[in-house]
This record gives sequence, C-alpha cells and structure tokens, in this order.
Amino acid sequence: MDALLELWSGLPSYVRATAWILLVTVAVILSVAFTTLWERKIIGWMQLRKGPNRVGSLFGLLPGIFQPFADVIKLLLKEVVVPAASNKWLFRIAPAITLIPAFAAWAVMPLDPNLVIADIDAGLLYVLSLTSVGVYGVILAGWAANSKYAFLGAMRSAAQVVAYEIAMGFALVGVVMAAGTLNLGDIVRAQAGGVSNWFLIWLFPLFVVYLIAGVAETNRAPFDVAEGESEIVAGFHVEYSGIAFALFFLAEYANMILISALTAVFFLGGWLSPFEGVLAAGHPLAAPGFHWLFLKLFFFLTCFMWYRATFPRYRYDQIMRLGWKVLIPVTLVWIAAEGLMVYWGIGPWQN
Amino acid sequence: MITLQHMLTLSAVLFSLSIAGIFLNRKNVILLLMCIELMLLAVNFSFVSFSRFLGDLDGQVFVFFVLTVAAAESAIGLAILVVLFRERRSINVEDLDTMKG
Amino acid sequence: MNPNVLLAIPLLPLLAAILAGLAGKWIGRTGAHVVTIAAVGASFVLSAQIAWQLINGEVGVYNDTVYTWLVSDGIRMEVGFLVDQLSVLMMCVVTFVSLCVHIYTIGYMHEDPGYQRFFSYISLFTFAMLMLVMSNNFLQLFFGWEAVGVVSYLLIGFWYTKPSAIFANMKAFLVNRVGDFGFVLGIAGVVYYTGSLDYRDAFAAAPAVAAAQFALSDTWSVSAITLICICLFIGAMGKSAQVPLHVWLPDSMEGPTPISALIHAATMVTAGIFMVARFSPLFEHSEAALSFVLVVGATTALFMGFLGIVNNDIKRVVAYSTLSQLGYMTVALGASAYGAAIFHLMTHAFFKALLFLAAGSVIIGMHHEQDMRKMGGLARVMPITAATCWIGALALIGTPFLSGFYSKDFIIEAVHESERWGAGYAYWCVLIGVFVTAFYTFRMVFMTFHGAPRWAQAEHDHDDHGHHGHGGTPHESPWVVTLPLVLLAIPSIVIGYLTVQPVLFGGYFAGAIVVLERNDVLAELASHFHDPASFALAAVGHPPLWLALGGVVSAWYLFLKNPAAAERLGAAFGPIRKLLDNKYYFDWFNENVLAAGSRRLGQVFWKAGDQTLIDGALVNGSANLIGALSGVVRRIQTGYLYSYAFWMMIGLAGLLAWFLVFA
Amino acid sequence: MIVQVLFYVFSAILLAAALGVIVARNPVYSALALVLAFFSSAALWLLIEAEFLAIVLVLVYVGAVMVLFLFVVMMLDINVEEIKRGFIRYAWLGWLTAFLVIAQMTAVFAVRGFGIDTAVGVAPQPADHSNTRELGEVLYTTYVYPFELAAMVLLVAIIAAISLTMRRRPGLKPQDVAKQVAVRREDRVRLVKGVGAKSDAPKGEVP
Repeated sequence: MDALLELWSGLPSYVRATAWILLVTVAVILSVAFTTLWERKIIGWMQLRKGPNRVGSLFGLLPGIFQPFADVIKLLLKEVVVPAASNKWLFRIAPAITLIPAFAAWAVMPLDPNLVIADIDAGLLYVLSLTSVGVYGVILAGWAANSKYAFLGAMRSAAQVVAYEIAMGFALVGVVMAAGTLNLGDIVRAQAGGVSNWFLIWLFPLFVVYLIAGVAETNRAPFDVAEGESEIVAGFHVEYSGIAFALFFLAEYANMILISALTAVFFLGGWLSPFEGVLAAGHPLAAPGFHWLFLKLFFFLTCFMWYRATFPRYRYDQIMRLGWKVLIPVTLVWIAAEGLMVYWGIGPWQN
Repeated sequence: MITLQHMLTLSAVLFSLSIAGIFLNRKNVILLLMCIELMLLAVNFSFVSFSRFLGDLDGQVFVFFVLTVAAAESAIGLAILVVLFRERRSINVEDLDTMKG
Repeated sequence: MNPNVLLAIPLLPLLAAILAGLAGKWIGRTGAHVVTIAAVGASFVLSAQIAWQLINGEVGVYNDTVYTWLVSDGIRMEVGFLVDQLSVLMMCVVTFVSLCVHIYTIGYMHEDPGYQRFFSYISLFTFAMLMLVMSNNFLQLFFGWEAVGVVSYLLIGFWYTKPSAIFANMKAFLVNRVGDFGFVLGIAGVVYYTGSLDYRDAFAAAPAVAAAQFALSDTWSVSAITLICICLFIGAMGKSAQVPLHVWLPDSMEGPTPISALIHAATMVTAGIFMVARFSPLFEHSEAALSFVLVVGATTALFMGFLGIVNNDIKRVVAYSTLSQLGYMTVALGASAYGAAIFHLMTHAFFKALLFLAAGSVIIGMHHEQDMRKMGGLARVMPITAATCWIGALALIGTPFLSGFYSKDFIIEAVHESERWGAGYAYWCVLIGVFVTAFYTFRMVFMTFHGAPRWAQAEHDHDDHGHHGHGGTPHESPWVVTLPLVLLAIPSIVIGYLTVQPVLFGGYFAGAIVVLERNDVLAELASHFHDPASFALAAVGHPPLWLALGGVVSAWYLFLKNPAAAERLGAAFGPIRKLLDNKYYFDWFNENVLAAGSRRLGQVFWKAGDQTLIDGALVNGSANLIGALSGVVRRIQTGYLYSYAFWMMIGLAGLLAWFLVFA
Repeated sequence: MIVQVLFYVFSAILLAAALGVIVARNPVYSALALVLAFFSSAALWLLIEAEFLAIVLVLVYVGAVMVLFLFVVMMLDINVEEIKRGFIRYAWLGWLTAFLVIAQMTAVFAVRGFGIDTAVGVAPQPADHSNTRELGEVLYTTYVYPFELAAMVLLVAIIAAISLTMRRRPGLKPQDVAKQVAVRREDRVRLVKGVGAKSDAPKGEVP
C-alpha cells in the first residue's frame, strides 16, 4: 500500500491534480446518473407508486438500478436535430457552456479535511462567478435555436437565474461575515465545534434564502417555469435532442448536486460530524470525514426532489417578485442583524 | 517571464482596437457601447499591470472603482438604448442624427 | 466815484440797443436813432465828466465789485469796475467815436431797411466795448471780449443777403474765435496760478508766477509767465488783427462803412492793445513774451503796409493802413512803451475814423462805387470830404504838429531806445513802414481826389449794388455826413499837440500801467523832450520826417504826374506784385490748408476711421468672422455618433502629440 | 516558461476576441467575442497574480454587464444585414487613427518613461500572500469614502435604468398577495338577520 503511496507522491503535482480532477468528474457523472434514478424512485414513492424497476436488478435486490444507463444509451442513439435557420456553431456550443459551472465548481469543494482539488483563498467568489457563467449557456441555447419558444424560455430562465443569483450572493456575504474568509475549507473549519457552531443555526434566514435561491438557480421544482411543460414546451432546450439534450439534463442534475453540496458546506459544516461536541473527541463517529458531507448532500438532494413532488409551479411574475422583493430584503436585514451580532460578540463570535 | 512592456503593449493594442472599432462601426450603437467597454478593459489592463509591477496596490483599487462605474455606465447606456429603440424603432447610427448642427 | 454813474455808462447804450432792436417797429426809424444817440451821448458826457474829475484828482481810482454773479469753488465771478487813467481815456475815445458814428449813420443808412437793427447793433457794440474797457476782472473782460466779437460778426454780416458779407462775417468770427482760444488759455493760466479772476490778485501774484515753471510735458517745462502772456497776446492778435490772424480785417470791409470806422478802426481792434497795456504788470515780467509781441507787431506794421500799396478798393486800403498802424501800437507795447501805444491808439482812433468816414462819404457820393480806379478829381465836387481827408492823411503819415506825428514818432524813438531782442528788426520795420504808409495814403488821396476824373465811364454800370442811385454825377454828402467828418478832423489836428506832454511824460498812466525800470524807454525819451513845439521842430533832424516826405513825393510822381511809370514799376516787380496781390497767400493758406485740410482730415476719419475701421473691421468684421467660423465649426456637428467619437479621438491624438513634444 | 506560453496564448485569444468584437457581422457574435475577451483578460490577470480583480472582472462584466448586452441585443430585433452596409468605406481612416494612437502611446512610454524600467519582470508573490486580503485592507481603510461613493453611483445607475425603461402597462390587475392574505372574514361575509321574502331590508343592498 505504502509502495503505492510513495509512487503516488513521486508523481509530478499536475499529474496528481489531473488524477483527482478525473476522479471527481467521474464521481459527479455517476452520481448524476443515480440521482436521476433516485429522483424518479422518490417521486414515485411519494405518489404511492413504484419508480422505475424494470431495467435490470442486482440479483433482484435493486430493481431499476440500470435505468439511468438505459436512458443515457437511448439518448446517445437518438439523432441530434439541428434546426434550419439556427447558427450551427452556437447551437452545438450552448450545452457545453451550461456544463462548465456545474463541474468547474467542484475544484474548490472541500471534500475532506485535507482533500481539496484547489485550495484558493477566493473560493467563494470563484463559485459565484461560475454560476453567473451558467446563464450564458441558457441564453445561447435559447437564442441559437432560433425559435420563439426556446428564445422566450431562455430569456425567462436567464432573468430568473440572474435575479436569484443576487439573493444567493447576499446570503453568501452573510456566510463570509460569519466565517471571516472566502476559502471554503476555512469556512467549514469556522463551523467546527459541534452543531451549535454551524451557520445553519446562526444564519438560519440566510440558509433558507440560499436554499430557495439554489432551487431557483437550477430551474427546478417550484421555479421550473422555463421548461414548464404545460405552458412553453420544455423551455430553452426544446429544440435539442439526442446527446445535446442529454448534456442539458446532465448539467441540470450536476448543478443540483453542486448547490446541495455548497449548502452543506456553507451552512451545515461540510465534512464536520454532527456529533462532534456530543461524543468524545476520539470517537469514530465524531471524526470529520467525506461521508458526513455526502450524507448532508444526499439529504438536500432528496429535498430538491421532494419539492418537485409537492410544490405547484410559481407563476413567472411571482417568481420575480419573490426573488427581488422578498429574498433580497430578507438577506439585507439579516446581514445587518449579523453585523450587530458580530459587533456585540453574540453567538459564535464570543471571542 | 511577463514584463510590464508586454502588458502595456497589449493594453495599447487593445485600446487602439477599440478606437478603430468606434470609427469603423457606422451603424450600431450597441457596438459602440461594447467598444467603450473594451476601451475600459484596456485601461484596466494597464492599471493592473502598473499596480502589479510597481508593487503599489492603488492601481488595483482604482480598477475596482472603474469596474463599478463602467457597470453603471453600461446599464444606463443600454437603458437609453432601449428607450431610443422604443422611440425610433431602430438604433442604426445613421438615423440618429437629429442633433445635426 | 459813484458806482451807479459807472453802471449807467455801459447800461444806457444797452438799454437803447434793446429798445431800438426789439421795439424797432413801434418807435420807428427816427425813434430808434434818437434813443440810441441820446444814450451814447449821455454815456459820453458822463465818461468825460469822470475823466475830468479823475485827471484833476477830485476823485480816486475806482476798483470795486458791483454785482456778484456766481461763487464756485472759491472763484468769485462778478461784475466790477476798474476806472483809472487808462480805462477813462479808453471810455472817452470809445464813446466819442461811437457818438460820431451814430450821427454819421443817420445819413449813411437812411434808406436802408435794417435801419433800427443797425442802430441797436452799434449801441450794443458800445455797451460791450465799455464793459470790456471798464472791467476789473478777467471774466467781465472776457465777456466784453466775446460780446464785441459777436456784434462785429452781426455788423459785418449786416447785409446778410450778400453771400460775400456772410463769408466775411463768418471768417471774422472764426478767426476771432481762434484768438479767443489763446485768450481763454491765458485767463485759465492766470486763474490756475492765482486762484482768482480779479486783476488785483493777478497783478499781486505776478512776481511769484514769473518764477514758476509750467511743465508742458515731463521733460519740457516753460516759464509760466511767458506762457500766460503769450496766450493772452494770442487773444489780442485775434482781436487786433496781428499777422497770422489779420485775414479777417480786410474782408470785414463788407460791412457798412460806419461800422468799419467804429469797429474796425477805432474801438474793437484796439481792444487787444488796451488789454496788453492793462496787463502790463504781467507782461513786464516776461522778456520772451514782449520780444514776441515786438516781432509780431513789426511784421504786421511793415508787411500789411505793402498790401495797402497794391489794393484798389478804397475801404481795403484804409483797412490795411489800420492793420499797419495796429502793428505800430503792438511794436510800442513790445518795447514796453505802453503809454506811447495807448497814446497812438487814441490819436489813431480819431484820424482813422475820419479817413474811414471820408471814404464812406466818397462811396455815397459815387453811389456805392468803391474802386479807386473809377474815381479821380473828386476834390472839386466834394470839397469838405477832400479837405478832411487831406487832414486825416497828413495826421496819419505823421506830419509834425499833427497828432499822428507825436504818437508815431515816439513809438519809433521808443523802439530805437529799447534793447529788447528783436528791437533792431522792429526799428527797421517801423522806419520803412513810415515811407510805405505815406506812399499808400497819398496814392489813395491822389487817385480819388486829384488827377483826371475817371468816374465818367462808370456812369452806365453804377447801380450794380441794386441801390437806385440818384443822379449820375458825384455830389457832396449831406451835413449829417460832413458834420462828423469835421468833428473828427479837429482832434486829429490838435489832440496830439495838447496831450502829448501830460500823457506821455506827465505820469498820466502811473497808476494804471506798471513798467519796470530797466525797460522804461519812455523815461529816457522824456529826458530830451521839453515841449511839443520844440520836439516837432527837432523832427527835421530825424529820419521819419524825410521818409514820409519821400513817400508823398513818390506817390505824387507815380499817380499824378506819370501814371504809366506806376504800371511799368508794377510790371517790373512781377513776382512781388503777384505775392502782394495774393496777400502773401494767407487766405489761400487758410482756405486750402487749414479749412480744406481739416475737412479732408474729417473725411479721412469718417471714411477710413469710422466706416472701414470701426464699422467694417470691428463691428461688422467681428460679426462676419464669427459667422464664418461657426460656418466651419457647424460642419463638424454631423449629428452622427461616430463622427463625434472620431473628433474625440483626433483630440486625444493631438493631446498625446502635444504631450510628447512639449510637456 | 509555461507562464510565457500561457501569456502569449491568452493575449492572442484576447486580441482575436477584440478584433472579433469589431469585425463580427452580428451584434450577438460581437457580444460573445467581448465575453471571450473578458475571460482571456481575466486569465491574464490571474497570470500576474491579481486574482481578486480577475474574478471580480468575470463576476461583474461577464456575469452582469454582458448578460445585459445580450439581453438588449437579442430583444431588439436589429436587422443585421442593413447595418453592415457602409462598413468598408471608412476602414482606412479607422485603422490609420488606431495605428496613430498605438504609436503615440508606445512613444509616450518610450519618450517619457517616468523612469520606470519596463523590461524587468516581477517576483511571484509569497505562498501565503492573499491578494484579496491585501485589497480588502486597503479598500476599507484608506478608500472608504470612494467605496461609498461607488455604492452611490451604482444606486443611481439602478434607479436611472429603471426609471428610464420602466413601463407600467395600464390596465394590469396584479394580485397583491399581501392583501389577499390579509383578508378577514368580516370583509367578505356579512350576516344579515331575517332577510327572507317579507323583511323590510331594501332590495339589492349588497355590501
């Protein structure tokens, strides 16, 4: 094992970095695949019906486990239809652009106390700017398709994303004030010392706003007016088919996973264990690790799906109103309150 | 190894490209705004490189402020453009010559 | 001396003038001349009485303010009288001559429509002259000075329908104004230094002013007293027609003869001489001023005489003789012989008025014919006029025992004695002047009264003046005309003999005229003058008598004996003759150089200066410039956004270039 | 070595993008070219270790401004072909001036170098150095007032943009959720005693 280890450490740094990047990407892609399955399963159960269980089962244990692979293969085999008057080049680039933020953000994600692909100190800013890049994919997809529906859907979702991006930004400002640093790893370490130190408790309104903004960012659940099937058929990726559509699908779920991971990192203490203060320090359960992050991430993911199953769709102007007139004021108020708390030294800032 | 010379020539070329852009563009007001953004980018470029190579942080602070002003400027520019378009149904520079002396 | 009497003397003629002038229509022609003659007669009687009292010492010199008109910034402007020997003498001369002219005018103007107007003018003139003579401050002197000028203007232009009269009176007035300009500067100088208009302060401050230097410019300063005196004398030159400003006198003959006699012979022209004599205390302190007076006087005396020789108009010859005699008086003043000047002034007033009136009577006789070439042999027809004219002529050329001799001879002697700069030149001018005076005077007498009668051919064009001539042949004037001639002839003969002793050497002017010891030439003359008779007999030894005699004989020969010789002589001196005919081109100079020059200057200022420069360049020019400029700039405002950006870039490039090159 | 290569690569992309902005036929393409330009200049800034500004550049420009541009460009249906008509005629003048300004700018530096030696590179920042921290310190101490002013400028921009383009369509009946929520029973229902056939309450009187 240690031979393997010193072989590993012998490799040049960028090789190791690329190895990790590959690992994380593959992990994310696989998780996306299983998330699609898990979502259909969850919604099925919530609607008292079974999810997909036909496609293969691992010795009868896990029916439908290969459903995602079946879908992917189906999409791969489908023909990518390019509309006539659309600008070919942009039409093909758009799906790739939507993918960029989803995967690039994992670079700064603190997976493990000492495992971060890129430990840059402006991590949070990096994440924010990436989300803003995501908007381009949507706009270009809508515009390049050269169809009214696609264009309108794209405009709508773009406006929505831009609006909620601001709310998310302000929420993160609250987190930065609490943590005192932009580096995600440090933010998680700032929440060390038991559940009571998690930002979830002290920045609860910001947490709620972040969560809602996160859902809106990914055009999911109550805010999925863009590809609202009943009104504008399937939003900006209506003209896409085949692998292009698959990419959009991939991007959407990757974004979902990313947002839930970020929520976990910012508000639930990332890889910190909930039992930290409760159990003795040495206790295996109290030890921080990736598994805690995974559990929290998984929890939020299911919440996403849960929203989709329960909430009716918001009308577009209501989304806008919520975004601009409710969330942003709430964050501003809470940042001011948090400012006072920091100034008077209440809560996690006793020292 | 990147020197100040490289950065400054790059910024100069960018600046003059944007100037050319402004001249060459006979038609489109939006392109004009973009060229202005480009010009501001060139200016920021030289600010950052000067601040970095002379070790004085003020340059970067100034870039920060240039960014805010540029954002404000483009926002208002586009707003005006929109109002103009509503008024004149076209933003072709040729049509907007009512200020002719 | 009772101030009311003094007031009456000038105011009576004024009253008469107003009555005759404004109420002329109601009081009629006889009423007008009765009123005026009564007024002037009364003032003559009063002045004679005052003169008598003053001379006998019953009354002292009177020098007081009668009425204060205005006090401004410390300077008191008032009407006041200074009656001393000098002014009393002048008063008597003025009023007497004025009386004679009043009487004479009855005859001369009896069929003229402006009869009342003429009488009111001449009594107005008398009022003005009296105010001038009797004043005790500069303001009143100046008032008289100007009033006299105005009245002479009115009188010269009396026949305002004649364009030449209008031209003459305008010319007289303007030339006088030029003189008055200097005069006012002189008065201003005095006021500047003494701070008061009164004579007493001026005379008291004279020595102080003499020391002062007046800075004309920061580098060039002139003795104050010289400047003031010269300025005052310029006034006198204007009024008494000295050389450069004499041009108006010959032309003033356009006026009726009585006024020529009164104004342009006896009184007004002497105002200048009187003024210089009055200001002797000022002039004495300035050698330069006196030399200037001397030279001007001498020049006038000699050169005006020459003009008399060539002129054919009887009145103009007499006018030139007045000019020349005025030159003599100025020479006397210049030689500090103020007494002699005033004495000559008095005697000259009488015989010159006589000559003028005689000429007037000749003109009436010849039905307004003034050209001597059309006269001749009038002695037989007009015996009284001829006789009085002979007396006047003899007095004028200075024949011993007559008045002219005493005054003129003393002037010549005085100049001879004086060591002042220019006295030599003056002496020679004056001497030659005697011959010239004799020559032209007797040329006039022989041409008019003796020789072949040339008035026969004049028969057919005699009424060119529009007057209805009565009868073709010349005739003797009525008694109204001849009486004044006789009245004036008597003093022309005796006045000189009677008054020379007391006036010149009896210290008559002691109070009025101040003469410094070193300049007192009269005192030296007094040493070898015992009595008028012996002086007259001694004249034989002095050159002037022979010169006069020579003048008469040559006039006799050239104009009676052998007129052809006169023509030949005239032709011989061609260029000089031409020069004299054109009166030394003075008139030409004034009209073409001064008048035309200033018109042309005005033209230049108007055309070049005002129109092209100011209107053209500055006003319209700048407007057009702005218009043109904006025309150019307007083209830049194309309205297109890119062109604005383009110009911005050009500006940027320019700025960078400037920054590279200069900063 | 890699840095040099990266520099040339990114500056090449930057210049190509800038050229693209000018030459692009369709305004959308020029907008995208501009986005690309911003990205490459952000990368260049990262190369000279001004990472805070690089990220802010991306965040501000790419995130907000260019989105705005794209919105406007796409919304206003600009007929593209007619726009490019008079393009070529002024080309030489544009390039001439551009070249002139380039020459002058470099000359400015050559002539009046202000004594700065431009050829020298600069040592990389120490490992623990944080550009963001440094900027934060400077920004919130010496430049507090300008910072507040910048905030004011942005506020003004927001208000101006909204007031310019806000169009309230008349006749809209938006649901005011707050009012809907705040409705009480009494507002909607009123109990009226004995209305029945024979009561004397006036007909048709409805609250």
